[in-house]
Amino acid sequence: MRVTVRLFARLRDIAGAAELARDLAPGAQATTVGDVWRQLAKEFPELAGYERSISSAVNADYARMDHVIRDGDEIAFLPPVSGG
Amino acid sequence: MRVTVRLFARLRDIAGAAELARDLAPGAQATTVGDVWRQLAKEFPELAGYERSISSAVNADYARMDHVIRDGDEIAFLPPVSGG
Amino acid sequence: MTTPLLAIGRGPLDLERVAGALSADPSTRPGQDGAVVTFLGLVRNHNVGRRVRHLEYEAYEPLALKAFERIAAEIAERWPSARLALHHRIGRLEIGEASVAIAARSPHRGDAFAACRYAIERVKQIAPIWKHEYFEGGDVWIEGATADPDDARARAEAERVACA
Amino acid sequence: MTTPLLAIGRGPLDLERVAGALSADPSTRPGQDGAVVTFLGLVRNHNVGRRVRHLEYEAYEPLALKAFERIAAEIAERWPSARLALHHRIGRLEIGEASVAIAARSPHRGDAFAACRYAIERVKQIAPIWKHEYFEGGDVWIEGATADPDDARARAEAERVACA
Repeated sequence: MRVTVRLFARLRDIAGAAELARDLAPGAQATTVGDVWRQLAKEFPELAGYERSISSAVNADYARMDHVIRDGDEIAFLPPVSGG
Repeated sequence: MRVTVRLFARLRDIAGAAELARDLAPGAQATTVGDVWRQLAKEFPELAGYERSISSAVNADYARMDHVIRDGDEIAFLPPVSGG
Repeated sequence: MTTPLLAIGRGPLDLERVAGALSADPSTRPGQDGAVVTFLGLVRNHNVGRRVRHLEYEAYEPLALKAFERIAAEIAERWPSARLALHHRIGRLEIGEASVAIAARSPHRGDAFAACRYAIERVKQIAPIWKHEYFEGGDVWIEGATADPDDARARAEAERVACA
Repeated sequence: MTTPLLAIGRGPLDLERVAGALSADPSTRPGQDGAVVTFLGLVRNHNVGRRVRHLEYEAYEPLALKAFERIAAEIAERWPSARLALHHRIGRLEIGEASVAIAARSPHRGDAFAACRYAIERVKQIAPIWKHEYFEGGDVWIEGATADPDDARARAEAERVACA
Protein backbone atom coordinates (compact mmCIF):
# COMPACT_ATOMS: atom_id res chain seq x y z
CA MET A 1 0.00 0.00 0.00
CA ARG A 2 0.99 3.59 -0.60
CA VAL A 3 1.05 6.34 2.00
CA THR A 4 2.08 9.97 2.11
CA VAL A 5 4.50 10.95 4.85
CA ARG A 6 4.63 14.57 5.97
CA LEU A 7 7.56 15.92 7.90
CA PHE A 8 7.88 19.24 9.70
CA ALA A 9 10.53 21.60 11.02
CA ARG A 10 13.83 19.86 11.66
CA LEU A 11 12.50 16.46 10.59
CA ARG A 12 11.82 18.00 7.19
CA ASP A 13 15.33 19.46 7.08
CA ILE A 14 16.85 16.07 7.93
CA ALA A 15 14.86 14.23 5.26
CA GLY A 16 15.28 17.06 2.78
CA ALA A 17 11.57 16.90 1.90
CA ALA A 18 8.27 18.04 3.40
CA GLU A 19 6.38 15.19 1.80
CA LEU A 20 7.42 11.67 0.82
CA ALA A 21 5.44 8.90 -0.88
CA ARG A 22 6.25 5.45 0.47
CA ASP A 23 5.16 1.99 -0.54
CA LEU A 24 4.80 -0.41 2.33
CA ALA A 25 4.95 -4.15 1.82
CA PRO A 26 2.03 -5.80 3.60
CA GLY A 27 3.50 -7.82 6.49
CA ALA A 28 2.10 -10.69 8.55
CA GLN A 29 0.62 -8.10 10.90
CA ALA A 30 -1.13 -4.82 10.28
CA THR A 31 1.18 -1.94 9.46
CA THR A 32 1.31 0.82 12.10
CA VAL A 33 2.47 4.41 12.25
CA GLY A 34 5.46 3.06 14.19
CA ASP A 35 6.39 0.80 11.28
CA VAL A 36 6.46 3.78 8.94
CA TRP A 37 8.60 5.71 11.39
CA ARG A 38 11.12 2.88 11.76
CA GLN A 39 11.42 2.51 7.99
CA LEU A 40 12.05 6.25 7.73
CA ALA A 41 14.61 6.21 10.54
CA LYS A 42 16.53 3.55 8.61
CA GLU A 43 16.57 5.76 5.54
CA PHE A 44 17.54 8.89 7.52
CA PRO A 45 19.56 7.78 10.57
CA GLU A 46 19.54 11.32 12.02
CA LEU A 47 15.80 10.93 12.63
CA ALA A 48 16.42 8.12 15.13
CA GLY A 49 17.24 10.61 17.89
CA TYR A 50 13.62 11.86 17.72
CA GLU A 51 12.06 8.47 18.49
CA ARG A 52 11.05 9.45 22.04
CA SER A 53 10.05 13.06 21.40
CA ILE A 54 7.99 12.98 18.21
CA SER A 55 4.24 13.02 17.94
CA SER A 56 2.40 11.53 15.02
CA ALA A 57 -0.81 12.15 13.16
CA VAL A 58 -2.86 10.24 10.61
CA ASN A 59 -5.01 12.21 8.18
CA ALA A 60 -4.50 15.38 10.22
CA ASP A 61 -5.56 13.89 13.55
CA TYR A 62 -3.20 13.04 16.36
CA ALA A 63 -2.63 9.25 16.39
CA ARG A 64 -0.37 7.00 18.43
CA MET A 65 2.48 4.90 17.10
CA ASP A 66 0.35 1.73 17.30
CA HIS A 67 -2.34 3.23 15.05
CA VAL A 68 -2.99 0.89 12.12
CA ILE A 69 -2.64 2.60 8.76
CA ARG A 70 -4.45 2.06 5.51
CA ASP A 71 -3.76 2.61 1.88
CA GLY A 72 -3.79 6.29 1.01
CA ASP A 73 -3.31 7.59 4.55
CA GLU A 74 -1.40 10.80 5.22
CA ILE A 75 0.99 10.17 8.08
CA ALA A 76 2.70 13.12 9.77
CA PHE A 77 5.63 13.15 12.16
CA LEU A 78 5.94 16.16 14.41
CA PRO A 79 9.01 17.16 16.39
CA PRO A 80 8.41 18.91 19.75
CA VAL A 81 6.28 21.96 19.09
CA SER A 82 7.16 25.61 19.71
CA GLY A 83 4.21 27.74 18.68
CA GLY A 84 2.88 30.73 20.55
CA MET B 1 -9.99 78.73 59.54
CA ARG B 2 -11.82 77.91 56.37
CA VAL B 3 -11.71 74.59 54.54
CA THR B 4 -13.39 73.09 51.51
CA VAL B 5 -15.09 69.74 52.00
CA ARG B 6 -15.64 67.50 48.99
CA LEU B 7 -18.12 64.68 49.08
CA PHE B 8 -18.60 61.87 46.59
CA ALA B 9 -21.21 59.33 45.51
CA ARG B 10 -23.77 58.67 48.23
CA LEU B 11 -22.10 61.03 50.69
CA ARG B 12 -22.74 63.77 48.17
CA ASP B 13 -26.36 62.69 47.79
CA ILE B 14 -26.85 62.72 51.57
CA ALA B 15 -25.38 66.20 52.01
CA GLY B 16 -27.03 67.46 48.84
CA ALA B 17 -23.77 69.09 47.71
CA ALA B 18 -20.49 68.00 46.15
CA GLU B 19 -18.60 70.78 47.83
CA LEU B 20 -19.11 72.63 51.09
CA ALA B 21 -17.16 75.51 52.63
CA ARG B 22 -16.85 75.25 56.41
CA ASP B 23 -15.40 77.53 59.04
CA LEU B 24 -13.75 75.76 61.91
CA ALA B 25 -13.26 77.44 65.27
CA PRO B 26 -9.70 76.94 66.45
CA GLY B 27 -9.83 74.64 69.51
CA ALA B 28 -7.38 73.93 72.31
CA GLN B 29 -5.87 71.22 70.12
CA ALA B 30 -5.05 71.05 66.41
CA THR B 31 -8.04 70.39 64.16
CA THR B 32 -7.97 67.04 62.38
CA VAL B 33 -9.77 65.48 59.43
CA GLY B 34 -11.75 63.52 62.01
CA ASP B 35 -12.97 66.75 63.61
CA VAL B 36 -14.30 67.93 60.26
CA TRP B 37 -16.04 64.59 59.72
CA ARG B 38 -17.70 64.66 63.13
CA GLN B 39 -18.98 68.20 62.58
CA LEU B 40 -20.38 67.08 59.22
CA ALA B 41 -22.02 63.99 60.73
CA LYS B 42 -23.80 66.26 63.21
CA GLU B 43 -25.14 68.36 60.36
CA PHE B 44 -26.16 65.32 58.30
CA PRO B 45 -26.98 62.45 60.66
CA GLU B 46 -27.27 59.98 57.79
CA LEU B 47 -23.51 60.29 57.29
CA ALA B 48 -22.81 58.77 60.69
CA GLY B 49 -23.29 55.23 59.36
CA TYR B 50 -20.23 55.74 57.17
CA GLU B 51 -17.86 56.44 60.05
CA ARG B 52 -16.09 53.07 59.81
CA SER B 53 -16.08 52.67 56.03
CA ILE B 54 -15.03 56.06 54.67
CA SER B 55 -11.60 57.06 53.51
CA SER B 56 -10.39 60.61 53.58
CA ALA B 57 -8.02 62.77 51.61
CA VAL B 58 -6.42 66.16 52.12
CA ASN B 59 -5.49 68.21 49.06
CA ALA B 60 -6.03 65.16 46.80
CA ASP B 61 -3.80 62.79 48.78
CA TYR B 62 -5.07 60.03 50.98
CA ALA B 63 -4.82 61.11 54.62
CA ARG B 64 -5.90 59.50 57.89
CA MET B 65 -8.52 60.84 60.28
CA ASP B 66 -5.81 62.13 62.64
CA HIS B 67 -4.22 64.25 59.91
CA VAL B 68 -3.97 67.87 61.11
CA ILE B 69 -5.59 70.33 58.73
CA ARG B 70 -4.68 73.85 57.86
CA ASP B 71 -6.46 76.91 56.59
CA GLY B 72 -7.44 76.51 52.94
CA ASP B 73 -7.16 72.71 52.84
CA GLU B 74 -9.43 70.67 50.59
CA ILE B 75 -10.74 67.73 52.59
CA ALA B 76 -12.47 64.87 50.80
CA PHE B 77 -14.56 62.06 52.24
CA LEU B 78 -14.83 58.91 50.15
CA PRO B 79 -17.37 56.14 50.62
CA PRO B 80 -16.21 52.60 49.74
CA VAL B 81 -15.01 52.65 46.14
CA SER B 82 -16.42 50.70 43.20
CA GLY B 83 -14.36 51.56 40.13
CA GLY B 84 -13.24 49.11 37.48
CA MET C 1 -0.67 64.05 20.28
CA THR C 2 0.68 61.33 22.52
CA THR C 3 -1.71 59.23 24.57
CA PRO C 4 -0.91 59.20 28.29
CA LEU C 5 -0.21 55.86 29.99
CA LEU C 6 -2.59 56.70 32.83
CA ALA C 7 -5.78 58.61 32.21
CA ILE C 8 -9.33 59.24 33.35
CA GLY C 9 -11.91 60.82 31.10
CA ARG C 10 -15.39 60.91 29.63
CA GLY C 11 -14.74 59.67 26.11
CA PRO C 12 -15.16 56.07 24.94
CA LEU C 13 -12.15 53.85 25.64
CA ASP C 14 -10.03 52.48 22.85
CA LEU C 15 -8.01 49.37 23.66
CA GLU C 16 -5.64 49.90 20.73
CA ARG C 17 -4.91 53.40 21.99
CA VAL C 18 -4.15 52.16 25.49
CA ALA C 19 -1.91 49.36 24.23
CA GLY C 20 -0.39 51.76 21.70
CA ALA C 21 0.45 54.30 24.41
CA LEU C 22 2.45 51.58 26.12
CA SER C 23 4.28 50.38 23.01
CA ALA C 24 5.11 53.99 22.07
CA ASP C 25 6.35 54.87 25.55
CA PRO C 26 10.12 55.35 25.93
CA SER C 27 10.02 52.71 28.70
CA THR C 28 9.34 50.14 25.98
CA ARG C 29 12.57 49.34 24.17
CA PRO C 30 11.98 47.82 20.71
CA GLY C 31 12.09 44.04 20.68
CA GLN C 32 12.36 43.58 24.42
CA ASP C 33 8.82 42.38 25.10
CA GLY C 34 7.33 39.00 24.28
CA ALA C 35 3.89 39.56 25.77
CA VAL C 36 1.10 42.13 25.93
CA VAL C 37 -1.91 41.34 28.10
CA THR C 38 -4.95 43.60 28.11
CA PHE C 39 -8.08 43.79 30.21
CA LEU C 40 -11.29 45.52 29.25
CA GLY C 41 -14.04 45.93 31.84
CA LEU C 42 -17.50 46.07 30.26
CA VAL C 43 -20.87 47.24 31.62
CA ARG C 44 -23.04 44.16 32.13
CA ASN C 45 -26.81 44.12 31.79
CA HIS C 46 -27.22 42.28 35.07
CA ASN C 47 -25.82 42.53 38.57
CA VAL C 48 -26.82 40.49 41.63
CA GLY C 49 -30.18 39.69 40.07
CA ARG C 50 -30.96 43.24 38.96
CA ARG C 51 -31.52 44.19 35.33
CA VAL C 52 -29.10 47.03 34.77
CA ARG C 53 -30.09 49.85 32.39
CA HIS C 54 -26.94 51.94 32.51
CA LEU C 55 -24.22 53.12 34.87
CA GLU C 56 -22.88 56.49 35.90
CA TYR C 57 -19.26 56.58 37.03
CA GLU C 58 -17.92 59.36 39.20
CA ALA C 59 -14.35 59.96 40.35
CA TYR C 60 -12.24 62.21 42.50
CA GLU C 61 -10.08 62.76 39.44
CA PRO C 62 -6.77 64.10 40.79
CA LEU C 63 -6.67 61.44 43.49
CA ALA C 64 -7.71 58.73 41.01
CA LEU C 65 -4.76 59.62 38.79
CA LYS C 66 -2.46 59.45 41.79
CA ALA C 67 -3.93 56.05 42.66
CA PHE C 68 -3.17 54.87 39.10
CA GLU C 69 0.40 56.16 39.48
CA ARG C 70 0.70 54.29 42.73
CA ILE C 71 -0.54 51.09 41.10
CA ALA C 72 2.00 51.50 38.29
CA ALA C 73 4.75 52.03 40.89
CA GLU C 74 3.67 48.94 42.83
CA ILE C 75 3.87 46.93 39.61
CA ALA C 76 7.32 48.32 38.81
CA GLU C 77 8.42 47.22 42.26
CA ARG C 78 6.85 43.76 42.17
CA TRP C 79 7.45 42.96 38.45
CA PRO C 80 10.37 45.19 37.45
CA SER C 81 10.25 44.20 33.78
CA ALA C 82 6.51 44.86 33.40
CA ARG C 83 4.98 48.19 32.41
CA LEU C 84 1.39 49.43 32.61
CA ALA C 85 -1.14 51.62 30.80
CA LEU C 86 -4.54 52.23 32.37
CA HIS C 87 -7.47 54.36 31.21
CA HIS C 88 -10.70 54.64 33.18
CA ARG C 89 -13.88 56.16 31.83
CA ILE C 90 -16.36 58.17 33.90
CA GLY C 91 -19.78 59.63 33.20
CA ARG C 92 -22.73 57.73 31.75
CA LEU C 93 -21.95 54.30 30.30
CA GLU C 94 -24.36 52.12 28.38
CA ILE C 95 -24.55 48.31 28.52
CA GLY C 96 -21.59 46.73 26.74
CA GLU C 97 -19.40 49.83 26.87
CA ALA C 98 -15.94 49.67 28.41
CA SER C 99 -15.36 51.32 31.78
CA VAL C 100 -11.68 50.50 32.11
CA ALA C 101 -8.93 49.47 29.69
CA ILE C 102 -5.59 48.15 30.93
CA ALA C 103 -2.50 46.96 29.06
CA ALA C 104 0.61 45.35 30.53
CA ARG C 105 3.77 44.46 28.60
CA SER C 106 6.73 42.39 29.66
CA PRO C 107 9.48 40.22 28.18
CA HIS C 108 7.65 37.17 29.60
CA ARG C 109 3.96 36.39 29.59
CA GLY C 110 3.72 35.39 33.23
CA ASP C 111 4.67 38.88 34.38
CA ALA C 112 2.36 40.56 31.86
CA PHE C 113 -0.64 38.47 32.97
CA ALA C 114 0.14 39.05 36.65
CA ALA C 115 0.68 42.81 36.25
CA CYS C 116 -2.56 43.25 34.27
CA ARG C 117 -4.63 41.30 36.78
CA TYR C 118 -2.98 43.01 39.74
CA ALA C 119 -3.79 46.41 38.20
CA ILE C 120 -7.53 45.80 37.92
CA GLU C 121 -7.68 44.33 41.43
CA ARG C 122 -5.91 47.40 42.84
CA VAL C 123 -8.16 49.78 40.87
CA LYS C 124 -11.11 48.16 42.59
CA GLN C 125 -9.40 48.46 45.98
CA ILE C 126 -7.96 51.97 46.01
CA ALA C 127 -9.08 54.13 43.06
CA PRO C 128 -11.56 56.83 44.24
CA ILE C 129 -14.15 55.95 41.61
CA TRP C 130 -17.81 55.09 42.18
CA LYS C 131 -20.43 53.34 40.14
CA HIS C 132 -24.05 54.48 40.27
CA GLU C 133 -26.21 51.67 38.98
CA TYR C 134 -29.55 52.43 37.32
CA PHE C 135 -31.57 49.24 37.16
CA GLU C 136 -35.17 48.30 36.41
CA GLY C 137 -36.96 49.54 39.50
CA GLY C 138 -34.45 51.90 41.01
CA ASP C 139 -30.87 53.02 41.36
CA VAL C 140 -28.11 52.41 43.84
CA TRP C 141 -24.56 53.53 44.55
CA ILE C 142 -22.31 50.49 44.50
CA GLU C 143 -20.00 50.46 47.51
CA GLY C 144 -17.13 48.03 47.44
CA ALA C 145 -13.87 48.34 49.33
CA THR C 146 -12.87 50.98 51.87
CA ALA C 147 -9.98 52.58 50.01
CA ASP C 148 -6.73 52.33 51.94
CA PRO C 149 -3.62 52.24 49.76
CA ASP C 150 -1.45 51.37 52.77
CA ASP C 151 -3.45 48.28 53.67
CA ALA C 152 -0.84 45.53 53.22
CA ARG C 153 -3.48 42.80 53.48
CA ALA C 154 -5.43 44.20 50.51
CA ARG C 155 -2.26 44.45 48.45
CA ALA C 156 -1.31 40.88 49.33
CA GLU C 157 -4.78 39.74 48.29
CA ALA C 158 -4.37 41.49 44.92
CA GLU C 159 -1.03 39.71 44.46
CA ARG C 160 -2.61 36.40 45.38
CA VAL C 161 -5.42 36.85 42.85
CA ALA C 162 -2.83 37.89 40.23
CA CYS C 163 -1.32 34.46 40.81
CA ALA C 164 2.05 36.11 41.42
CA MET D 1 -16.81 39.17 5.74
CA THR D 2 -16.87 37.71 9.20
CA THR D 3 -13.63 36.96 11.01
CA PRO D 4 -13.32 33.38 12.25
CA LEU D 5 -12.82 32.75 15.96
CA LEU D 6 -9.96 30.36 15.29
CA ALA D 7 -7.51 30.95 12.48
CA ILE D 8 -4.00 30.43 11.21
CA GLY D 9 -2.52 32.50 8.41
CA ARG D 10 0.30 34.57 6.98
CA GLY D 11 -1.06 38.09 7.35
CA PRO D 12 -0.26 40.42 10.26
CA LEU D 13 -2.43 39.88 13.31
CA ASP D 14 -4.92 42.48 14.45
CA LEU D 15 -5.94 42.34 18.09
CA GLU D 16 -9.10 44.39 17.48
CA ARG D 17 -10.15 41.92 14.80
CA VAL D 18 -9.62 38.93 17.08
CA ALA D 19 -11.50 40.56 19.96
CA GLY D 20 -14.12 41.80 17.49
CA ALA D 21 -14.68 38.29 16.12
CA LEU D 22 -15.52 37.21 19.63
CA SER D 23 -17.85 40.09 20.43
CA ALA D 24 -19.64 39.61 17.09
CA ASP D 25 -20.00 35.85 17.55
CA PRO D 26 -23.53 34.57 18.27
CA SER D 27 -22.12 32.91 21.41
CA THR D 28 -21.72 36.40 22.87
CA ARG D 29 -25.08 37.70 24.03
CA PRO D 30 -25.20 41.49 24.34
CA GLY D 31 -24.54 42.72 27.84
CA GLN D 32 -23.64 39.37 29.34
CA ASP D 33 -19.89 39.86 29.64
CA GLY D 34 -18.04 42.03 32.12
CA ALA D 35 -14.51 41.18 31.01
CA VAL D 36 -12.38 40.77 27.92
CA VAL D 37 -8.79 39.63 28.38
CA THR D 38 -6.38 39.50 25.45
CA PHE D 39 -2.91 38.13 24.95
CA LEU D 40 -0.51 39.12 22.21
CA GLY D 41 2.72 37.16 21.75
CA LEU D 42 5.48 39.29 20.21
CA VAL D 43 8.77 38.34 18.57
CA ARG D 44 11.59 39.32 20.92
CA ASN D 45 15.04 40.42 19.81
CA HIS D 46 16.73 38.08 22.28
CA ASN D 47 16.34 34.48 23.38
CA VAL D 48 18.56 32.54 25.80
CA GLY D 49 21.43 34.93 25.18
CA ARG D 50 21.12 34.95 21.38
CA ARG D 51 20.44 38.08 19.36
CA VAL D 52 17.43 37.18 17.29
CA ARG D 53 17.10 38.66 13.78
CA HIS D 54 13.76 37.23 12.77
CA LEU D 55 11.64 34.09 13.08
CA GLU D 56 9.98 31.75 10.60
CA TYR D 57 6.88 29.95 11.85
CA GLU D 58 5.67 26.75 10.22
CA ALA D 59 2.52 24.77 11.00
CA TYR D 60 0.69 21.62 10.09
CA GLU D 61 -2.30 23.80 9.37
CA PRO D 62 -5.30 21.44 9.42
CA LEU D 63 -4.09 19.80 12.63
CA ALA D 64 -3.26 23.19 14.16
CA LEU D 65 -6.83 24.35 13.57
CA LYS D 66 -8.11 21.16 15.20
CA ALA D 67 -5.80 21.79 18.13
CA PHE D 68 -7.27 25.29 18.49
CA GLU D 69 -10.78 23.79 18.41
CA ARG D 70 -9.76 21.34 21.08
CA ILE D 71 -8.39 24.16 23.25
CA ALA D 72 -11.66 26.10 22.82
CA ALA D 73 -13.60 22.96 23.80
CA GLU D 74 -11.43 22.40 26.88
CA ILE D 75 -12.10 26.00 27.92
CA ALA D 76 -15.85 25.57 27.38
CA GLU D 77 -15.69 22.51 29.64
CA ARG D 78 -13.52 24.07 32.36
CA TRP D 79 -14.97 27.63 32.27
CA PRO D 80 -18.47 27.24 30.78
CA SER D 81 -19.18 30.97 30.68
CA ALA D 82 -15.91 31.87 28.92
CA ARG D 83 -15.42 31.99 25.15
CA LEU D 84 -12.26 32.14 23.06
CA ALA D 85 -10.85 33.60 19.85
CA LEU D 86 -7.33 32.64 18.74
CA HIS D 87 -5.36 33.63 15.66
CA HIS D 88 -1.83 32.37 15.00
CA ARG D 89 0.46 33.77 12.35
CA ILE D 90 2.96 31.71 10.36
CA GLY D 91 5.69 32.57 7.86
CA ARG D 92 8.41 35.15 8.40
CA LEU D 93 7.97 37.46 11.38
CA GLU D 94 10.14 40.44 12.23
CA ILE D 95 11.14 41.59 15.71
CA GLY D 96 8.19 43.15 17.52
CA GLU D 97 5.54 41.55 15.32
CA ALA D 98 2.76 39.47 16.85
CA SER D 99 2.83 35.70 16.38
CA VAL D 100 -0.36 34.93 18.27
CA ALA D 101 -3.42 36.92 19.35
CA ILE D 102 -5.92 35.53 21.84
CA ALA D 103 -9.11 37.00 23.28
CA ALA D 104 -11.28 35.55 26.04
CA ARG D 105 -14.61 36.99 27.23
CA SER D 106 -16.67 36.09 30.25
CA PRO D 107 -19.20 37.61 32.64
CA HIS D 108 -16.47 37.67 35.30
CA ARG D 109 -12.84 38.68 34.98
CA GLY D 110 -11.39 35.69 36.82
CA ASP D 111 -12.67 33.30 34.16
CA ALA D 112 -11.57 35.54 31.29
CA PHE D 113 -8.02 35.83 32.68
CA ALA D 114 -7.83 32.07 33.34
CA ALA D 115 -9.20 31.09 29.92
CA CYS D 116 -6.83 33.43 28.08
CA ARG D 117 -3.79 32.20 29.98
CA TYR D 118 -4.83 28.57 29.64
CA ALA D 119 -5.21 29.03 25.88
CA ILE D 120 -1.65 30.27 25.32
CA GLU D 121 -0.23 27.53 27.56
CA ARG D 122 -2.13 24.87 25.61
CA VAL D 123 -1.06 26.35 22.25
CA LYS D 124 2.54 25.91 23.37
CA GLN D 125 1.82 22.34 24.48
CA ILE D 126 -0.24 20.87 21.66
CA ALA D 127 -0.46 23.10 18.55
CA PRO D 128 1.65 21.63 15.70
CA ILE D 129 3.52 24.88 15.08
CA TRP D 130 7.29 25.39 15.01
CA LYS D 131 9.53 28.38 15.34
CA HIS D 132 12.72 28.63 13.30
CA GLU D 133 14.95 31.18 14.95
CA TYR D 134 17.45 33.15 12.86
CA PHE D 135 19.96 34.76 15.20
CA GLU D 136 23.33 36.49 14.86
CA GLY D 137 25.62 33.60 14.04
CA GLY D 138 23.20 30.91 12.96
CA ASP D 139 19.71 29.51 13.01
CA VAL D 140 17.94 26.84 15.02
CA TRP D 141 14.59 25.11 15.18
CA ILE D 142 13.09 25.67 18.60
CA GLU D 143 11.78 22.43 20.06
CA GLY D 144 9.56 22.70 23.11
CA ALA D 145 6.99 20.18 24.22
CA THR D 146 6.23 16.78 22.76
CA ALA D 147 2.66 17.37 21.59
CA ASP D 148 0.19 15.02 23.25
CA PRO D 149 -3.32 16.42 23.62
CA ASP D 150 -4.32 13.49 25.84
CA ASP D 151 -1.56 14.09 28.38
CA ALA D 152 -3.56 14.87 31.51
CA ARG D 153 -0.47 16.08 33.36
CA ALA D 154 0.24 18.74 30.72
CA ARG D 155 -3.36 19.90 30.83
CA ALA D 156 -3.28 20.08 34.63
CA GLU D 157 -0.09 22.12 34.44
CA ALA D 158 -1.77 24.58 32.04
CA GLU D 159 -4.67 24.90 34.50
CA ARG D 160 -2.25 25.47 37.35
CA VAL D 161 -0.42 28.23 35.46
CA ALA D 162 -3.80 29.76 34.55
CA CYS D 163 -4.37 30.05 38.27
CA ALA D 164 -7.68 28.26 37.87
